[in-house]
Amino acid sequence: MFLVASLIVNGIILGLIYATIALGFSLVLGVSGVLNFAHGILFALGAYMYWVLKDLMGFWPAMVGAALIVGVIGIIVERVLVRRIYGEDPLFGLVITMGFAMAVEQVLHMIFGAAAKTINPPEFAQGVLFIGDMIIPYYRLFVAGFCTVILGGTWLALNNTSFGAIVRAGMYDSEMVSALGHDLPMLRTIVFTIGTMIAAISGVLASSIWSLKPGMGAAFLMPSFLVVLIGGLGSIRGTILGGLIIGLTTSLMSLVIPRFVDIMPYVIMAVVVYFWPRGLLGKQNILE
Amino acid sequence: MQIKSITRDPYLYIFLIFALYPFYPFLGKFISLGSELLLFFIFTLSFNLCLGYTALPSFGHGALYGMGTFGAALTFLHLTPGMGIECALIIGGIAGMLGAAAVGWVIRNKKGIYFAMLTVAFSQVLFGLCWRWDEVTGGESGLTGIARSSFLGMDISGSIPYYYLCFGFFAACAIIIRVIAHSSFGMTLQSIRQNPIRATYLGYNTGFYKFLVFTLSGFFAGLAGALYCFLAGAAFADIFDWTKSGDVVIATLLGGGTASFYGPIVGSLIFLICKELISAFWEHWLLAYGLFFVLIILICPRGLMGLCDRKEQ
Amino acid sequence: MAILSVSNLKKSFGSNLVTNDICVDFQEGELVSIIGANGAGKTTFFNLLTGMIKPNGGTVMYKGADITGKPPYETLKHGLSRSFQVVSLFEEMNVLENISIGVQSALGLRANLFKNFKKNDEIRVRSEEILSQIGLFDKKDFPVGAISHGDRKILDIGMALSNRPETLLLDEPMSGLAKGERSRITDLIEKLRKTTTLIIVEHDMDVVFKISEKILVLHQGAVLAFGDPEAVKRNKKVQAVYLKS
Amino acid sequence: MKSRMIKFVTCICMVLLVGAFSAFAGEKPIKIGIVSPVSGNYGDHGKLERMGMTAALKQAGGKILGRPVVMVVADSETNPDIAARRARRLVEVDGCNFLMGSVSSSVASAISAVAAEKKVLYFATNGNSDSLNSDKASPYMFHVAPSMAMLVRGGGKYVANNLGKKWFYLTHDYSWGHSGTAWARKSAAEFGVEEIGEIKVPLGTRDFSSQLLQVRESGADVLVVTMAGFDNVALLKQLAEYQIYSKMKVWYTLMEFVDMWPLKPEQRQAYANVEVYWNENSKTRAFAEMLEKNNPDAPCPMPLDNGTYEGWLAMKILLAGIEKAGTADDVTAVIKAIEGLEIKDNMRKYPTKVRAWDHQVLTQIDLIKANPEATGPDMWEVIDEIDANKVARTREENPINVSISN
Repeated sequence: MFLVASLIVNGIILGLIYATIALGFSLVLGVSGVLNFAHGILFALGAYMYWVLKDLMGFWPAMVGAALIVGVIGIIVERVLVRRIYGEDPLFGLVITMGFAMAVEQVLHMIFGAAAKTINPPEFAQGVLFIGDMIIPYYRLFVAGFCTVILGGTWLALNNTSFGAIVRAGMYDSEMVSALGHDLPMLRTIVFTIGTMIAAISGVLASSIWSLKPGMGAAFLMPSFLVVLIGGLGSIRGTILGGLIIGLTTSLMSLVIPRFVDIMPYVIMAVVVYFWPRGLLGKQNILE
Repeated sequence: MQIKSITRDPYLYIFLIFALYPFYPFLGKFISLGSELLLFFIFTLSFNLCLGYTALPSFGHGALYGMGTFGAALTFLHLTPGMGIECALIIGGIAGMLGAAAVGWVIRNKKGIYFAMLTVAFSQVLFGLCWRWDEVTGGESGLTGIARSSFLGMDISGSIPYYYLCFGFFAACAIIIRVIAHSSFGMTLQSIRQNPIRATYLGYNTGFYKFLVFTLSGFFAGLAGALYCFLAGAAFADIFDWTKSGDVVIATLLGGGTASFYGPIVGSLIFLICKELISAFWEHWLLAYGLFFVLIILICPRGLMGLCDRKEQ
Repeated sequence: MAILSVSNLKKSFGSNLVTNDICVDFQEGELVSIIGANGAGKTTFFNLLTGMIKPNGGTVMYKGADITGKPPYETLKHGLSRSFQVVSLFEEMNVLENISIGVQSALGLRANLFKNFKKNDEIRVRSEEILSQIGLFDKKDFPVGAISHGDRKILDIGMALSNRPETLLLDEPMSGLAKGERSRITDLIEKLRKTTTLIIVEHDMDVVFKISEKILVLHQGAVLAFGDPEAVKRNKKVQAVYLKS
Repeated sequence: MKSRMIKFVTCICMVLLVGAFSAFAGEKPIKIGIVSPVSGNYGDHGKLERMGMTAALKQAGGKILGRPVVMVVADSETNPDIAARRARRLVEVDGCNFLMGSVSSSVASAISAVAAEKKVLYFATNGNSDSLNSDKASPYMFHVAPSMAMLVRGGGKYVANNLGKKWFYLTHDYSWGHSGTAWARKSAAEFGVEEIGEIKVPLGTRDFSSQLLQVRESGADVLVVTMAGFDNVALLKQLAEYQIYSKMKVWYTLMEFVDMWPLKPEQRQAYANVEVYWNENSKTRAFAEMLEKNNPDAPCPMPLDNGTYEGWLAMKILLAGIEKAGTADDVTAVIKAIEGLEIKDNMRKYPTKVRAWDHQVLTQIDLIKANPEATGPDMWEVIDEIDANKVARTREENPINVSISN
C-alpha cells in the first residue's frame, strides 16, 4: 500500500516535470504552428549552461542566467530560421529545427565532450523526506513545486493578462490576431522565446535528476509531443493533464508491467487521439 | 514525337546514370551504397505518394519498411531456407502492405499532425515489441545469417549482380509509381490534398482513398525493406525506431517531394551521399550535416526541386 | 411525391440550436429559394442535407431513400450535388482539370491506377461539354487563380454539375458579384432549371422573387414560411420579422 | 528540366572528384577498418576504444611485416544498419581486410554479418552479449570482450559469500540484460542465492524512481544491476538519491569507468565487475598515464577503461596474428594463426588466450569496490582478480565450433 502511495506521489512529481518540459513545445506549436524539434536541444543547452554557470554564481543566478542565454539563442533561432517557414507545411519547420538540433548537439559534443556529467542538487534541496516508509527526495519536491509555479503562472498569465488574451487568440486563430491589429510576428517571437526559456529552465531542473549528456534532450522530445497531443493542442490545462497522465502511468505501470512502460505512453496517446480527435481538452486551432 | 518524349524523360537519365554506376571510377566501389541508394529511392518515391500527393504525413513509414525486412527475413530463414529469394520478397512486400492496411484503416480519417503521431505510435510499439521478442526477431542482436542465394535461377550472391537486381526492382517500381501518380488515382490523391471537402462533394470518399494510397505505398516500402534485408544479410529491430521514418521524411522534403515527382530521388541522393561523404572526412560531421539541412530549407523552402518547376502532372 | 423531403431536422452545436425541427418537401423540377437573415441556419441546412454534418434528429428522404447523415460522397450518388458560397476549387489545377476531377468521379475512374489521367479522352470530352454548357470553354487551360471571381463562381457551379445531378443546391451563387456578372449566373440558372431541381440560398430579393417557384423562409433555425412568392410576400410572420429588422 | 539535369551532373562530378584525389594515395599499407561510434551519445566509448587501438599500434612501431599499418575510422552511429553500411564501405572502397570496433552487441552482430559475407576478419570489442559466440558466432569474428557468463560467474561467488544471499535483479530489457539475469539464476544454486524479485527496464529509461521505490521495499540484500550507457549514468545518480546504498549492497555485472567517473564521490558505493582497472598494477598505471598524456581530449582521466583495453587487446592480437601468419592478405591464414594464440604481455596477472572453438578471447576480469571517499580518479579498489578460463562457458554449455584450424 505504501508502495502504491509512493508511486502515485512519484507519478505526480514526474508528471509535473513532463508537463513543464512540454509546455514550451505546446505554446510554440499552438501560436506558430511550428513543430519545434529543437525543443530537446534547447532543454539540453539550458542544462549545460547551468552546468557552466552554477559554480560561478550559485543555483538561482545560474538558472536565470541559463534561461536568459538560451532565451537569446531562441530569439536568434526564431528570427533567422523559424520565421522563414511560417505558413508552410509544419513538416518544413520540423526539418529546419531538426537540422539545427543536430548541429547544436554536435557543438555540445565538441565543447563538453560526449561523456556524461552529473550535477548535485543545490544545497537547500539535498536530502530526503521520509513519511513512514515513503521516501521523497527534497529536490524532487522542490522541482515539483517549481514546476507547479511555472505551469500555474503561465496559466494565470494567459487567462488574466491582456497579453495572455492575445496569445490565447493566437492559439485559436493566428490570422485573427493580425487582423485585430496586433503584431503577429512579434507575438510569435515572444512566444518562441518564452517557450525556449521554459525549455531551458526545465533542463536546469532536470539536470540534477537525470545527469547531462549532449543527446539528453532527444529522449524528451517524443514524450513532450505525446503530452501535448493527449492534453490537446492549444490548451495549457490540457498540457498539465497530459503530463500528469504520462507521469502517473509510467510510474504505476512499472509496478504492473514494467517491461512496457516505454510503449504505454504511445498506446495511451493513440487511444486518446482516436476517441478525442483534439486531445482531452483541446480546442480547434491552426493546425486543422 | 515519340522519341522526343522519351529523350525528355528524366527517368531516362536517372536510369542511365544508375545502370552504369558500378563502372564509375570512384563511386563504383561504393557498390553496396549504390544498392542501398536504389532501395531508398523506391522507399522515398512510395512515401511521396502519401506525403507529396495526398499530404498524408506518415511518420511510420520506417515501420512498414521494417515489416518488409522482417517479413522477408523470417520467411527466408524459416519457410524457404536455402531457396531463392522470390518468395521472401513477395512476403516482405505483402507484410508492408498488410501493416499499412491495418493501420491505415484505423486512422484513415485523421488529419495532419494526428495522423503523423498515430503512425509514430504504431512504429514505436512495433519497435518495443521487436526489441524484446528475442525468440522471433532476435531482439538486440537481430536476425543474421540471411545469405541471399538466387533470384529466378540467377545467382545474386555477388555485390554487382545484387546491385543490378535492385536496379531492376527500382526501375520497375519507379515506372509503376509514376504511372500511378499520373493516373486517375493520382489525380484523385491530388484533389484530396488540395481540397478535401470539395473532393467529398465530387464523390470521393477521402478516407478510403487515403487508406488505399497508404496501403499501396506500404507495399512498395515493404518491398524495399525486403530487398534491404538481403543486402544487409541481417535484420535489426532498430529499423522500427521513429528516426528511420524521420530520415525518409527529411530526405523527401529536402528534395522537394511536395513540389515535384522527382524530388524524393534528388532528396535521397543528397541525404545519403552527403552523409557518407561528410562522415568519412570529419569527426564532427553531424554539425555540417545539420547546418546543411537548415541551409537547404532556408534557400528553397519547398525543397530543392521546388526551385525548378511546379509539379508535373 | 416529393423528390426531397425533410422532416423534423434538428442540429445543435453545444447548447446553440441552429436548425430546429425543419419539415419541408421539395417537388421534382421546382426551383426553390431559401432566404433568411444571416445566422438563420441556411448553410447549416445545406450541410445537413448533403451530409457534411450529421443531424441530431429528424430524417432526410431523397426519392424514397433515407439519406440522413450520409456523407456527401453518398448523397452525391443519389443525385444530390451542391456549390459553395465561398468558391471551393482545386487551386493548383487549371479550369479543365477542376471539372475533370468531378467527371472522373462520375465515370467511376476514381481508383483507376493505370489509366493516364491526361490522356483520357472520355474524361476530356465530357469535361469540355460541361465547360461549353457553363461558358468557360475558352478558358479551359487557365490556372484557376488567373480567372475572374465571376468565372470562379461559375466554375464552382460547373464542378457541381460534373456528375449530372438531379438536384442541385446552390449556396449564394451571386454573392460578391457585380451586376453584369450576376446576369450570367441567372442565365445559367435559367438554363439549368429545365433539367434540374434547384434549391438556392440567395440574398438578392429581386432575383429570388423573380425566378423562384417557391420560397422557404428560415428564421432562427426554424421554418417561418414556405410557399409561392406571392404567398410569402403576404405572410404576416415574414412581414413582422423583415419589417422589424 | 535543364536545371534538374545540371543538379544530377554536379552531384556526380563532385563525387568523382573526391574519388580521384583519394585514388592516388601512395604505397600499399595494411588497412584496418575501425567501425566505432564517433558522433552521438556513445562517442566517448568509441573514443576510448580507438585510443586503445592507436596505443597498441604505436607500441608495435606502426608497422608489421615491414608494411605500415593504418587505421581507417568510420562512424557506426551506434546503429546496426548504419554500422553495416560503413563496414561495407571500409571493405569495398578502402579495401580493409580487417575490421574492429562496436560498442553494442547489435552493432557487433551487424558487422559480423558483413565480415562473414565479405570474408574479412572482424574483432568485436565492447559488446558483452553471449550470443556473439554462440548463435551469432562466426569463423570471421573474434569476441574480445568477456561474455556475460564470465562476468556474472566471476563476480557472483564473492558477492554471494560476502555481500548477501537475497538478490534483486534490475536489468535492461533486451537480450544482453536478460543473459545477465539468466547466468545469475543458473549459478544461484551453486552460490546458495535466493531471488527476491526482478524488474526489467526498457532501453532509454531515464527515470528510475518508480523502480527504485520497489527495490527499496523488496527487502533484498543485494541489487544486481545489468544496465549500460546513459541510462546507467542516470541510474547511478538515482541510486544515491533514493538512498539505496543504506538499504542494500549494489553489484553491477559490468561497469565502465567513464560512466561512474562523473559521479560525486559520496554517490558511488557500488561493487562491480570490470574488465580492467587502471590502478590494478604498475604496468596498467604506467599505460594509463601514457594514454592520458597522449590524449588530452580523453573523456576521463586515466583513460584505461574496458573499451580502451579491449581496443588495445584486439589490435595486439591482430598484429600478433599477422606476424605469426606471415601475411596480411590471406585472411584465413591470419584467423588460423590467431586461434589458440596466447598473449602474455597483457599487463595482467593472468595471460590472455584466444579460444579456438568459439573465438572467445579469455582475459582477466576484476571485481571492484567503489570507494566513496576517493576524490581523484583512484576511486576503485580491486577486491578480486578472476581468471576467465575458470568461468567461461564450457563446451558442454556452448556446443558450437567455428574454428577453421582443424
